[in-house]
Amino acid sequence: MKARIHVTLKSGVLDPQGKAIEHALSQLGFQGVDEARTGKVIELNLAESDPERAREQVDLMCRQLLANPVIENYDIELTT
Amino acid sequence: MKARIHVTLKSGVLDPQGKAIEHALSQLGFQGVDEARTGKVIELNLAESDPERAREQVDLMCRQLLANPVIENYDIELTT
Amino acid sequence: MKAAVVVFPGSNCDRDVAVALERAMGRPPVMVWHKDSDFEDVDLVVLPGGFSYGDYLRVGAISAHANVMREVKRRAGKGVPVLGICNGFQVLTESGLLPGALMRNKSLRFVCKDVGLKVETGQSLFTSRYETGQRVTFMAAHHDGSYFIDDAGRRQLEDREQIAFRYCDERGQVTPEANPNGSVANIAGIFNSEKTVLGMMPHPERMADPVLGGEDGRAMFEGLVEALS
Amino acid sequence: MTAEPNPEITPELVAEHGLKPDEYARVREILGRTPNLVELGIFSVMWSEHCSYKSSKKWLKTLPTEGPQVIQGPGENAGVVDIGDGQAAIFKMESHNHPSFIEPYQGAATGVGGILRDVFTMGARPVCNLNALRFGDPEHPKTRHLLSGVVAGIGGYGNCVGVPTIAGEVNFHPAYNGNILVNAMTVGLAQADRIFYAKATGAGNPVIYVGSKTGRDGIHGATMASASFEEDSEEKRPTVQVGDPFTEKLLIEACLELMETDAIVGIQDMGAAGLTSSSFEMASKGGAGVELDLDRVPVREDGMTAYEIMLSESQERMLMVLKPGREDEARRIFEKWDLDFAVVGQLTDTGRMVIRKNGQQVADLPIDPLAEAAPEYDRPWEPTPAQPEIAPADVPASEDPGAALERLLGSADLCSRRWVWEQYDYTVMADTAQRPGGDAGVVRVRGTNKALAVTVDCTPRYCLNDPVRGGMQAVAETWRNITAVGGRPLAITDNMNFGNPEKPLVMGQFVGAVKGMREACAALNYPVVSGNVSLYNETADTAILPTPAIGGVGLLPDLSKMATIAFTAEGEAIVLIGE
Ligand SMILES: Nc1ncnc2c1ncn2[C@@H]1O[C@H](COP(=O)(O)OP(=O)(O)O)[C@@H](O)[C@H]1O
Repeated sequence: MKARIHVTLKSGVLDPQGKAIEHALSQLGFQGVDEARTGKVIELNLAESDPERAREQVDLMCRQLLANPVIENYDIELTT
Repeated sequence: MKARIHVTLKSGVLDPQGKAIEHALSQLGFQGVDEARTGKVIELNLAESDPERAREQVDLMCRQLLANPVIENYDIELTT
Repeated sequence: MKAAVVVFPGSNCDRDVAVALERAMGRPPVMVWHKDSDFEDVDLVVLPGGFSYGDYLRVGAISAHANVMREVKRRAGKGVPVLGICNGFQVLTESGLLPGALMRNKSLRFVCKDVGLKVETGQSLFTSRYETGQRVTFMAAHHDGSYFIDDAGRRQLEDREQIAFRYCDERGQVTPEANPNGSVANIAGIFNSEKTVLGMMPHPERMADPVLGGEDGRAMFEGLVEALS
Repeated sequence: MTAEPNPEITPELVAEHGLKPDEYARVREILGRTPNLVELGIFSVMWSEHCSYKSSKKWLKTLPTEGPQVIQGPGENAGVVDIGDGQAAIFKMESHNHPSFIEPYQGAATGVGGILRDVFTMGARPVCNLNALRFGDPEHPKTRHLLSGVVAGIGGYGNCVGVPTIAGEVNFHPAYNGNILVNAMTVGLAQADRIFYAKATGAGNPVIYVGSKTGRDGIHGATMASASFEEDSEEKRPTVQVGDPFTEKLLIEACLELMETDAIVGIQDMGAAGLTSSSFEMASKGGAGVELDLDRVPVREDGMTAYEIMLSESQERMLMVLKPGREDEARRIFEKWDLDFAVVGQLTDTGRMVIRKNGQQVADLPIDPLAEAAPEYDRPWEPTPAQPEIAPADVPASEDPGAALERLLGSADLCSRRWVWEQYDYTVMADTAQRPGGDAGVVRVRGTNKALAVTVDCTPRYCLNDPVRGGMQAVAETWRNITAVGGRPLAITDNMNFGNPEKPLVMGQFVGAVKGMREACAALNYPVVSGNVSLYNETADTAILPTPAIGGVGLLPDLSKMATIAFTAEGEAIVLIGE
């Protein structure tokens, strides 16, 4: 199975990178863009083929390592 | 409209970050994980409400700023 | 006094802090490899600056799970003092020994410069050689030094006097302009509630020798030696 | 198992590999047959301008390279000078111009990585970095992006590795609009009797690969660095390499740890043209033959061909020859640092490079004709026409000197570089005695009262007007900057950045600059111990300004006598020295 994990900043946490992108886009002449937010995506190949167990495993990875609960949220997509 | 852009490294391009994640997961005792790849996700709010024009606009943003075509691929998801 | 400096893959201020410690202690600290799960008894554990694991994923995140950190946490729990500088501070927040998180500088750029710090309390093992309210100059050199904590957490830090240093200007004023990285409330360093663990972004070890442009950092190491000998 | 592609070697394929028809004729003569694709690829990188210095060699040979202080002059990975007390300073400068234009962050970052490897390969711990940067017109739409990417890349790599970046220079000129220059320099320290060379000797000795795995990175990068940009090159966009400074840091520590034993016979980093140039150069220097088994090379991707493995420019890799029986000792060190380690071959006494893949022989080449008998050209050149002298009296006096001063100080060429150097960690290692912002950077030699003074300088507009005097001036400026902090200048490294050498006027600029450098070095007893040449810096027929960047290194025997930039306190006397 493949897992795709999105790690995004919690709302309320400052995202300077998002701000910089907004600014740069407007400098480039793109109008009407706002609320740019940035995050990470992590893709993994899993040996596990059972979706339920895979999700549990990836959830644990996120809680232990891949996301920092103080500042980040995550969501997991699984595909085969 | 909202746009969600995934920017990932082209296949074959070294992903030191992915390598480190793979290594760390195995140190933590997660077995059967490989090919960890990392990327960025950028979310934008667009004033544009026509999906076709929005996609064109975001595509241009990606080519001009958000992705580096030398080493990165991108894909665009639009939602309302 | 005996001290240990933990070496993670990618640590790069381990030698620098060892030199500063040796000058203060009169003998070199033990260097502990990140894969070790145990090390000899010491009076102080130092997590040095650098880019452990390349700062990949999140700064300090991968190192927080190193073998040696289990032991560091155990000892911190027993009251053994721990000092984390720069990347060491990041490892401390990631491993839960200190609250909050360190994020990308607001400028998005690496910043290397002298920074003024206001000593928020002289009442700790680490700051006993400074007066409360004193202004000192240390060196900041980081890409991810923006300290984040939510409002409730910040109030708690303030109420329990856990803030060790704040960025300040020439006159000792804590102003937005003096904040080099966007840290909440100009926070540059914090203690745990017992004040036995200190994490700070600026480098005292780079200001421990007149040749390097200042000596304000030396007092921290000398104070530690005095308190722990 | 992928079969090795075996296309017919057509004139087009030969041209694509950057070999001229007469050069290809020479290939056939050396081999006595038609090369296969792997062999053609090897010839093409070994004989590229980048690796062979074919246009510049004749002139570089005229530079003074000797002196009592010189332990190793040009020809090794870096130059080595004696700094007394059994210690040596090891340094070199290198360009990463084309890659930085295409991908500023990664191009500049991998430039720093490459020059660091050149220095620690020789047994030195790197102690400081410098960089000389040229960008186009500040108003050009690309300049901002290129400048910020390059500076972030230099910092991103050097800061992570933990080597302070303590000096450099930045210029702007429209001639660099399509060809920026990114020249990086590293200085390291070693024990004078513990220096390692890129010399492979001893038939039967194992050949070792360490560092990162090999991927399909920058295949053909070395030939790319030797071809002018076409207008459409942004469309073609060759692959650029991504640097991994974290692995480099581990590689430095692991190599220095192994160097404390006596297990190493020879060592060389895999720079441009990776495994090809490192193996050929080492073998050629030691007069050895080599057998390589590519199945043992650690690879990052499936199905890599011999051609790809030999030409890959993946970063953070080294090749070593060990004494027999020392493999396990070395392996333990590299595994401790989580690096790849593989025995990939052995030395022979045949003088040939024999390469196997999937159990089959895929190349068999004589080493010396390739490495040493590479083509060498005496390109036609024309001296730069003399420019009219401007008499000071003909320049109208400024109406408002105050306003003129303000304009000067605010100009891109003279304004403060703080924005640049604050992105570099200039105090890591806790030995920086003089930070950026002065005449030269100064680092203490750890554990002593000595220090090294370092600087890079060049004023390209002088070189454009008069390459001879421009070359002289660049050398003299480094001398002055070192002297100004109290150092005794020891030697220089250079980075010769020019346009297309096949144009006689451009070649004339190169020849002129070398002549000027030669005279200045001779007059000052200030030899050249290492250097690098970057030619073909042209886009659509516009060449860059001739830019012979000079990196100088000097010694302060007593750090307490260091001088800093003037005017620090009220009441100080002001003295003007010189004409
Ligand atoms: N790219 C750079 N990296 C590091 N330091 C730099 C860089 N560019 C300029 N500097 C520093 O800024 C100062 C001023 O540079 P420059 O104007 O070239 O000096 P000068 O002309 O006096 O030699 C010097 O100390 C120099 O080392």
